[in-house]
Amino acid sequence: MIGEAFGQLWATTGLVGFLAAGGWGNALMIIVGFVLLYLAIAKGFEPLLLVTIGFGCILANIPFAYIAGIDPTSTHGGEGFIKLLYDMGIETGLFPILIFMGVGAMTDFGPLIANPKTLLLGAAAQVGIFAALIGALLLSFIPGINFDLHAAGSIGIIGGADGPTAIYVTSRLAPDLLGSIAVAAYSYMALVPIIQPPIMRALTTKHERLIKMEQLRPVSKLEKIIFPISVLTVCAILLPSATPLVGALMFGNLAKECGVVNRLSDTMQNALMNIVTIFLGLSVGSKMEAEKFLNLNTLGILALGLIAFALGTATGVLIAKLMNVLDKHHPVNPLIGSAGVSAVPMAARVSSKVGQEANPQNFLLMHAMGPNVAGVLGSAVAAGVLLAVVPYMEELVNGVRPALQFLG
Amino acid sequence: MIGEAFGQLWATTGLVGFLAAGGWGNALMIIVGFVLLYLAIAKGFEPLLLVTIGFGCILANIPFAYIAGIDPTSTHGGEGFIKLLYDMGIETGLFPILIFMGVGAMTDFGPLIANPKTLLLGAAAQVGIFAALIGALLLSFIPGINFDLHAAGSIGIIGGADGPTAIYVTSRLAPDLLGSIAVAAYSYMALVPIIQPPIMRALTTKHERLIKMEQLRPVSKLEKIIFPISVLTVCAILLPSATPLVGALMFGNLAKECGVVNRLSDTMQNALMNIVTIFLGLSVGSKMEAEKFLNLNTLGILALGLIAFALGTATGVLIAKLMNVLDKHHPVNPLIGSAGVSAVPMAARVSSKVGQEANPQNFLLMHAMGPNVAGVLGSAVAAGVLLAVVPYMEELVNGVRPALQFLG
Amino acid sequence: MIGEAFGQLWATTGLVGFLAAGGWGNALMIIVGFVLLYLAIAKGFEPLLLVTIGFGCILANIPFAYIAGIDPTSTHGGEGFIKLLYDMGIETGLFPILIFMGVGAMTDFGPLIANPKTLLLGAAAQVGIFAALIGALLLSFIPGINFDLHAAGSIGIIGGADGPTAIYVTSRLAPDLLGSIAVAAYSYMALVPIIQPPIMRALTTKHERLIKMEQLRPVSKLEKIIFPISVLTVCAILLPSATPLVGALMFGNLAKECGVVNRLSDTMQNALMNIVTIFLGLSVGSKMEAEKFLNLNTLGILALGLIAFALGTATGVLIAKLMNVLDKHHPVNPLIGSAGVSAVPMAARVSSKVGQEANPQNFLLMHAMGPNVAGVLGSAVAAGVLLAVVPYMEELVNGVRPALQFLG
Amino acid sequence: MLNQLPRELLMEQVNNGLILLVIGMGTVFLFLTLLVFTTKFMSGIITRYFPEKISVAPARKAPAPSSGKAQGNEIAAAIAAAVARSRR
Amino acid sequence: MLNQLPRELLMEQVNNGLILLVIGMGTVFLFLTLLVFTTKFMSGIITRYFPEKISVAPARKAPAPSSGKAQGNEIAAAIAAAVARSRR
Amino acid sequence: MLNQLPRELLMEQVNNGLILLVIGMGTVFLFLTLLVFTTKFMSGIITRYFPEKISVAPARKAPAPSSGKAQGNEIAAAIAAAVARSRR
Ligand code: NA
Ligand code: NA
Ligand code: NA
Repeated sequence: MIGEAFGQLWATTGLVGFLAAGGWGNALMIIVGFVLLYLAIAKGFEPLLLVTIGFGCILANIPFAYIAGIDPTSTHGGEGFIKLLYDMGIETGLFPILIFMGVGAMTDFGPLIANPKTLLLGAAAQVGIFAALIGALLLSFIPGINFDLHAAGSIGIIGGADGPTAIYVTSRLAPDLLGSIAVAAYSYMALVPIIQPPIMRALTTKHERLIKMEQLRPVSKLEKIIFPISVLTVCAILLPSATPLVGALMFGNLAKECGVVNRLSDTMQNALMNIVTIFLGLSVGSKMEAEKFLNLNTLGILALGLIAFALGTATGVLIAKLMNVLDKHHPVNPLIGSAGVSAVPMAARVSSKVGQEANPQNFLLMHAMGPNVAGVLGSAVAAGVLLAVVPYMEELVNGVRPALQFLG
Repeated sequence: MIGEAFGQLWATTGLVGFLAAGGWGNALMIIVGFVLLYLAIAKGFEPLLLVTIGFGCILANIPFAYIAGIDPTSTHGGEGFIKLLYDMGIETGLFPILIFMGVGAMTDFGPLIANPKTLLLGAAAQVGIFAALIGALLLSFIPGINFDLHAAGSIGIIGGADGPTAIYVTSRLAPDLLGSIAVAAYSYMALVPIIQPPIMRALTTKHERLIKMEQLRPVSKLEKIIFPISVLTVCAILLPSATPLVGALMFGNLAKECGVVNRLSDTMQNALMNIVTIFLGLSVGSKMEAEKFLNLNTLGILALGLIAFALGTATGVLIAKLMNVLDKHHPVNPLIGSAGVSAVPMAARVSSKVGQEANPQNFLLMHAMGPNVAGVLGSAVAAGVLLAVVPYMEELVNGVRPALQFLG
Repeated sequence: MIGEAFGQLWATTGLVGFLAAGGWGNALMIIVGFVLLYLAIAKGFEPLLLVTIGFGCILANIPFAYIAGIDPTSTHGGEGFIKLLYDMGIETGLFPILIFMGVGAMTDFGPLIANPKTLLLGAAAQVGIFAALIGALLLSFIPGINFDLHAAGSIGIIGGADGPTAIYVTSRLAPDLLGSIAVAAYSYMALVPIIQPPIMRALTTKHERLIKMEQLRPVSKLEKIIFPISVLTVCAILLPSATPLVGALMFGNLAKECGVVNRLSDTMQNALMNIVTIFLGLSVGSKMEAEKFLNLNTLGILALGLIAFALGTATGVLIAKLMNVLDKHHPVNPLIGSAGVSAVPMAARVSSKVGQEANPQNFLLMHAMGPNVAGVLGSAVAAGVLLAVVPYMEELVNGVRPALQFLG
Repeated sequence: MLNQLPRELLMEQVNNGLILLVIGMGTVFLFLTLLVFTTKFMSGIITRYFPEKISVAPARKAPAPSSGKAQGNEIAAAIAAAVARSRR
Repeated sequence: MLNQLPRELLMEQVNNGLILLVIGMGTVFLFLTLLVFTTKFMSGIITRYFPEKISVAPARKAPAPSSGKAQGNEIAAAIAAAVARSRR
Repeated sequence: MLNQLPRELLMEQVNNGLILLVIGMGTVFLFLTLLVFTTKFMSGIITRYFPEKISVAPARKAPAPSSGKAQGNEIAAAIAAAVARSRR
């Protein structure tokens, strides 16, 4: 009897689990989790998200622990705690929305209001989204890579360079890809200082990089209060499917700027945002389960994400150059175009840094913040289009997406 | 094909939605939302609640966004984020309870303990609740206005001048009226400095307004610790239906006064209260959907709420005068009677301000805090009676209330 | 008619409830709740938990209030707010896990890393768990006391002297005993300064109590970062059933030590932990309902909990003495062995205090922190074994446990 | 177009409303009057048998949500005092 | 071993993707261009008719999550200044 | 009146309890002994190959929940020091 009980305990050790069929995959994913922790802690790559995602990945891949699943031997419930968090906030889409409130409460739209035409740079950089989308559909011609339109839309949104938007769209369109898409999105956001500069240098002349921009005019408190309201109004009229994201962002921003609910905007930025970040990171990481992560699709996603970032960067720079051709009175340093991909505030800092390589006295940071926050809006708009059109174009059959249907 | 897709996108724009049948109602409610934001931000009317309620109203009325509803085209879930928040905290009654904990942790019952007879002023002011209740039932004789007993009880509670109590009772008795009742409650609480002074002046003589009250005795720490426990005990013995509200209030207050769980009372007052305020405000605002808000009932609610406030103010003042007749040794300035309506701490400030108009050296603020917090207790007790008796008096048929049944 | 309505109100007063059949039990439990409040506030016994548990107990025992139950007269929902909190976080196991994150973010494993062999003291003290488990099974031979293996495991875990672990295990194995077990666990943790010293003095000589330990070596930041990861790895390989608890603890600790996500570790320690403590305390207290609490079983649990604490203390001290016999070069003061029961940081302080009675210049606190935090790990491991083996040994019949089945 | 509840229902409702007024205000006054006495009783017992170190009643008026700020001010006051002393 | 979606589906998907590119970028540009005009319009109205006390635009750059810290620093600066003054 | 579980069940339970004692304490000791070795191994590797800037071990003892307070104290200390210096 004691032998039986010991055998039972032994049969549920992780050692047995890792050596069982498919167990090597879990072990490999745990190592991937460790790598994410290493990148976050030692290299400082987006630590708030990669520490939590990495840890979630590790916990979700421990055999027989069912932390992100349901314990089959349990008699009542038996849902692991990360599964509870996932169902509470990712399945429902609540967590990315709450993060967006906090982002709104931390964002200063002043530079954008002072120079509204930089909004167009934030629009241009979204080309990366749709290019990656088409790229995903083309990759699907390769055997072993299978993306339907839902998946392709989710992959494209990596090019939005905006974590909560990517998670929100993916949780709506292709939740099974959430792990790889979120990791790609946050990894590339962390890699922006490496990815962007060569592209920016290749597409600009030394002369262009030296362009000094006019100082930004001061923006009044009233303008900052009206701005979120006017953005929300335009969004409500044009694209309701983007209003959950844009509305949350503008709610946070209005709470910050209006000056009468500081205790709420403070909580959105701190306690609430931190709690949601912990829950969201663990939940997203838990989608890096071996079975769903270790396949050719993931490689495709990583490659396409990189392409999306690079293309968005390039388009942003090129449109800035075009703006200089069309309007010679208000010169724009094309280096700030790359900040239109979002990746706030990293991309704006990169613009500034590359600009100072050319002329250390040229301070582009504030100018780049305009396209940078415009990029967040642009991504949210692109997300709205995807959410409105993709389910209409490609209807689910029996509630299952084509790629999963045909291959099931 | 591209035309079809574009048509699909066009058909779900807000523009089309606003121009469709009933769309004007949504547009109108969005404007109401903007007015609430204006009142909160520019006029400083209860900003913590009116900013969040106003924004919730706007988001809930955007066509095809389904932020406070269920997206009918969605294949899985499809609940908007405000609907999630509503179901989580208003439907269940959890949010107002948590707010009450925070209120308890912020309330000092010291002035009340020092002068317990001011509790009676807090009792007197609840007449407004029941008067408005009867008023609502009488208004129902007018065609187009239809309030059953559940609705009338919820409307009456506006006169309690206490937001969480009003929301708690309404969410239990008549959730379809939540939007208009919450807006009326918070609006009138903000308007207390305008509504109360004329009534207070009309009902008092110059001589009475000059009455100086004895200085409040110091209250020991032990008394402040025992007080919440004794209130809870009385409530448990007399009126269990009021214990969720009174219990939460006293839990917060005990946490504050006992001095050994400061980190908990701090969180109740700040992080937890702020998070719940954000969620509650958005949820309540989302009940201002055009279909349910734009009717004669809402006008009736606004009128009755005003009557309730005015009557409560008057009764508080009159009972204070009566107390002076009965007990001449401990004079009470009748101006503090109006603070019995609750509306903490605005009503107490109004008492103080009107008193200083008569004599700038007469500081009534602390004396008015007694009836002010007593008013919170009084409203909670009245709420308990309504919650216990109304469902018994008027039973639902097939789970539907009479007014909805007959008119359905 | 008014008489009828008044009768209805009267029939639901607490007075009637307390005087009805079984009502004396509720009254008695409310008094128990007051006693817990008294111990927490006046005596300073674990106030964060005993204030909330005590208040939860009071609220749950108010007749006709249904704060921790479902109102049978309600037409929709009708769940009391503490029932909502219980279902949200105790039923699912989420709250103790979140508390463990916060504990991890507050724990310094430095002293343990500096002197790893103190881990064995944390192991030794877990004997109390299994001794109490067997004691519970033996007590069941007494008529009127009935513990099955699930109950016995939950009772044993009181000896782990770790609140969240006790709550987590009990909520999984024997949720009906949650109230008495949590109260016993926290009460004895508060009583550690009274329970432990006599045992420690009885088992050590004056000479042993005077032993001075070598100063702890400094521990590098990198060691502190790697430690949580290595503990998690060992746990994943050996005992997956303990990974929810150990994983949450190590997640919190890594967040603290890695230094790049300070805002998250700060939130885990403060806002999140405080919110969860409030919810958890109220929920646990609500399980002290008269029907389930007032029986011989509860007396048995209280007695066994005390035995478990005493035995764990003794074994910790004895193993420390054994270590001195085996390794004479690195003397260990056996007084730090008692800290292995967990009860962080109280037990470590007791070690230090008893040591200073013998020699006021002998500072044992830091040395005792090693076994103290090791005890937390040891309890979590013991919990993992119970969770893995007990349900296998004793399968539920029709989803009901034997003790409830046979006696039903 | 404008709907109306049946007249008997309306009459019965008003009747119920009046009952609620009586019962409600009765309970409110009963409850708070009882509270007056329990509070006086409690204060009497405490001031007689447990006359603790008394603190001034209206110490903490309004809640200070931005406690950080308040604390900063206290510190600023401390600085002012310290500097003033050091000048002498 | 390597699965594959049917070819017609793949072709249709690419076609849909191209449509999405056109519609998507069109909407993004339309939306943000509209926003350029509304923002300019708003700023024009406000600076003309409501010329408030103007604050310098890029005042609050990055959010300061650890406001306690920042506050501490301000206080430290205040101390330095006060002490410096007191020394004279 | 006092219920009782069947005797065989009780006996079997005690038997199971003894098994749990053996397996449980065995696992606890195995686990923590393993941890002793991995920790020593880790520390050995780190102190040999990654001898970072070492910080004193028991620096942060108890958690400081009211960090604002602590910070205030540090500032107070800073004031004291500054004032002391300025007096000289
Ligand atoms: Na973007
Ligand atoms: Na009131
Ligand atoms: Na322990």
